[in-house]
Amino acid sequence: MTSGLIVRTAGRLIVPLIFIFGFYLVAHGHLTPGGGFQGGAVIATGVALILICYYYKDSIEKFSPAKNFKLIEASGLLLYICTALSALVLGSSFLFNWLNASGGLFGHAVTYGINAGDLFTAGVIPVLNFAIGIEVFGALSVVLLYMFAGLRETTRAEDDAPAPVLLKKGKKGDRK
Amino acid sequence: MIANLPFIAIALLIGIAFAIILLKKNMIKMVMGLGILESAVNLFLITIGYREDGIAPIFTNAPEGVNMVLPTVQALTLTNIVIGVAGTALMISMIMVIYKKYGTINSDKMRRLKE
Amino acid sequence: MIGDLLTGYGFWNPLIWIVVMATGLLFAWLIWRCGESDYDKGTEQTKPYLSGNDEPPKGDVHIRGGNMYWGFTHALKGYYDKLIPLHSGVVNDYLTWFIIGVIVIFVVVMVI
Amino acid sequence: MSLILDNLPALLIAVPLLGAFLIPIIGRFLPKIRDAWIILVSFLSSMAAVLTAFTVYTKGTLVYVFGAAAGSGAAPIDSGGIPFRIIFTIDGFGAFMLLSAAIVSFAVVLYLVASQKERSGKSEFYALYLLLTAGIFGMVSTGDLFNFFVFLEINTLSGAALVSYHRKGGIAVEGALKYLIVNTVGGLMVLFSVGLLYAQYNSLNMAYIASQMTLTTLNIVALVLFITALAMKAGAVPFHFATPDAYSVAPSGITALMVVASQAGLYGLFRILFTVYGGVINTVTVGWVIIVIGILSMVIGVTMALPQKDIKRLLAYHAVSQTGYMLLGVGVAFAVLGDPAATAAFGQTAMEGGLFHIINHALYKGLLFLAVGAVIYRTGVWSLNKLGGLGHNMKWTMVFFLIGALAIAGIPPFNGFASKLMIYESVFAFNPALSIIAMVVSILTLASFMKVFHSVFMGPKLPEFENVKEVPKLMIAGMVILTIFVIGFGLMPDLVVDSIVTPAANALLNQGSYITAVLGGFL
Repeated sequence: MTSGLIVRTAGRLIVPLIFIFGFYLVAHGHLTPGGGFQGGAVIATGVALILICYYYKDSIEKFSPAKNFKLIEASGLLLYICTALSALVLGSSFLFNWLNASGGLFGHAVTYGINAGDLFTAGVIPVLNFAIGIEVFGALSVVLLYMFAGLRETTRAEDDAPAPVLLKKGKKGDRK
Repeated sequence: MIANLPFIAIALLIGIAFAIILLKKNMIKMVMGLGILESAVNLFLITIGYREDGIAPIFTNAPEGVNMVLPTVQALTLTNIVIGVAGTALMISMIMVIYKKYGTINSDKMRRLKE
Repeated sequence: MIGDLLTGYGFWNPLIWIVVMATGLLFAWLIWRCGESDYDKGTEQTKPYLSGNDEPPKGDVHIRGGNMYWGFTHALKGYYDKLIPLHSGVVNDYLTWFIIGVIVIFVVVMVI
Repeated sequence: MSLILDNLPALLIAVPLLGAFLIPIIGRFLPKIRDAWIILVSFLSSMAAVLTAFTVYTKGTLVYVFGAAAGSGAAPIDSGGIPFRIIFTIDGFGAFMLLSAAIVSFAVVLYLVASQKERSGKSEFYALYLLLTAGIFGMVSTGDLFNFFVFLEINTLSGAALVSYHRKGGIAVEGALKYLIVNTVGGLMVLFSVGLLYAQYNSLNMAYIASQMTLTTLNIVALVLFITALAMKAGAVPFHFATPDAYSVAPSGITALMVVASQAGLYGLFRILFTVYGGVINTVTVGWVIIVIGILSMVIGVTMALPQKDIKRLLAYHAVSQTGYMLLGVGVAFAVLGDPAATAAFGQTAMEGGLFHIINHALYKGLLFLAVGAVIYRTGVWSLNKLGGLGHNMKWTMVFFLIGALAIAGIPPFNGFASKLMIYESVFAFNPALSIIAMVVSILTLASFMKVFHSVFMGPKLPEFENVKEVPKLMIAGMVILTIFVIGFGLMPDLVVDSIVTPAANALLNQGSYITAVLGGFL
């Protein structure tokens, strides 16, 4: 895999923006198009960009090894299922939206008609969105890390070396 | 006729997908064919939920008296996309292992299990 | 009666079956006991008689799984020669059978 | 306590999922208690399934609405009587399948904990195992077509991932990949037919669709796709090709559960046929289609099994062959569904025989796979040409294998005989030729198991297996659980049929009761 100076510099600029955009998609999932899966996938593309820019080996040394992403994935899933089970404790059925219009966190009442939307509405749905976002981010990152682990990579020294002068000799399609 | 256009596209996509899956021996191309098949099914689901002049189905945000497209099929499509991602990732990883062990991704040569 | 499983024609009762089998085995054992006991361990009579040849080592006389039923498969050679190549191990073929199945069943259900 | 009893259908899914998601965390920080945690979670989810089944058998069909406020019905009044939430509907048939899945999944966990002790990647392995259990439980208890598809995909994906474990040289991955590709196409076809039904009836609920069902060409297309895709999941000829490939390379305990997983596909097939399409379709034609698939599965499965040399592949072809018996019994019942006199005379018995065979097959085929897995665990040899004389060293495994082999061949007094007898006698009244084919297949089954038993356990002690020992106690415990059920079901077939099989058959034959249970007074 080759990734030159341009990719690395651009990646350094873009990665934080990708993370913020992914977080935005997750947080506004109940108001605008988007949601947990989409936001999590966007965040995972940021991880993919890091892997491309900074090489697999450097990334897992300086960034985080794959087993931490497994924990992130598991914690997202646990948050989901615990939120779903919490409704049982309150005497309703599985996944019941008990936070909705309760006045607490995400519990504002919804205004009808054309409006800009209120972030703190919709009850447990944003919580579930965050859970899915965390899960998808972790899971896709694990997938990427394991797939990158199977690739043969060039080193930084090889990538930064000046491009070899193309000698037109013995190449396919060359006149002889 | 114009309303049937999506269905013609779906039929074409399913035909192309099955042609790829049945005829291509390259496993990566087969996975691509499965992706096309999945997209065809997704397109079908979205199309049956379409309503003339419909707007996005955000109930609390909608003005009075307009059509909305069906939200259920969109939820189905999203779920199917998620499942498709998981399945494709698993298949690609397995093909990577096959390539490592067998040295080929040709389905004709990937037949140590037979008879 | 307890244990009667009605099958439409009659019934099946495993408890009666076990009692009958146990009685049969008991009788068999009694008859076997009446036999003459002239078996002596460690003498020549315990050795298998193989036309006067020496007995081969124990491991060699075990009939391996691949050798069993060769007569059956040989008799049905025409059938197996057609059947086994169908299980080709190629995924494309598996899916072709799926499509063929869909078409055949659809035609059958639509036409009849 | 009432918290648990009121929410049993939700716990059926929530307990294995919660357990599965905690495993990576436990495996990371407390690897010592991981095995105990697996056994605990599997036991709890099996208990939830057994409790659910018990509730269904005592109190009637369970309807559970996800995400609803306490006390609201399945079909709210403000939606015009259309159920729009995800609804779990567990009737007699679902409870029956839950029982079989619960028994096998718990027995297999005990076995796996011992047999996987020295393997790597255990956290993910067990997490996938519990996901597969959750997928099976979900498939057999859901009343929503799309939800059924989701659980089908969970089942396929986790099953394929589990198959790809452990066999060296990429061969396991090859089997898993074939299984995954084939079943992904099947799953997409299921989703396509779900879309076809949704486009016409604007609902995903099986009971609502069944109450509105008319016979259109689109519905026939959907039915054909359902039949083929789910028959592919169940491993029936001519869609069976990937099944032996996957079963023969999977870890043995997993194969035992995969049998149940494929039977969940069979559940879907019967549910679609009887409950959704039962009232409108030409049952004679479709019934004969099912019968022909069943006969083909039986004959081709067993004839392919006879010359096999790989011991697990042989068993896998027998799984195909035994699936044919279930399809035959239930297909006969479906063919005479429109004729109440014939149903009373032999259709009901054929149905009960076919359904009874499902749980019997799950038990004895599970037992056989576990016993063969024990042999492979100790010897590391798959080929029947190299095995021999193991009866001297592995006496318990030999006994369990013998019990399983006699049960699958239909020798009394084991459970296989009872269900096969019901199928033979009722199918004989329908068409004698079919019954004779079934008996011949049973004889060939016995023949091929004589081959396995002789070439693995009989014969003199071979020098290369001099030091083979009996397997660990936990693996024996897993086999003992299944053996108890195999013998128990064989000795008390009337009790089993009356208490769990007949309610299942009645639930399928009586389409109206399923619809009424969900829709209530709106019909």
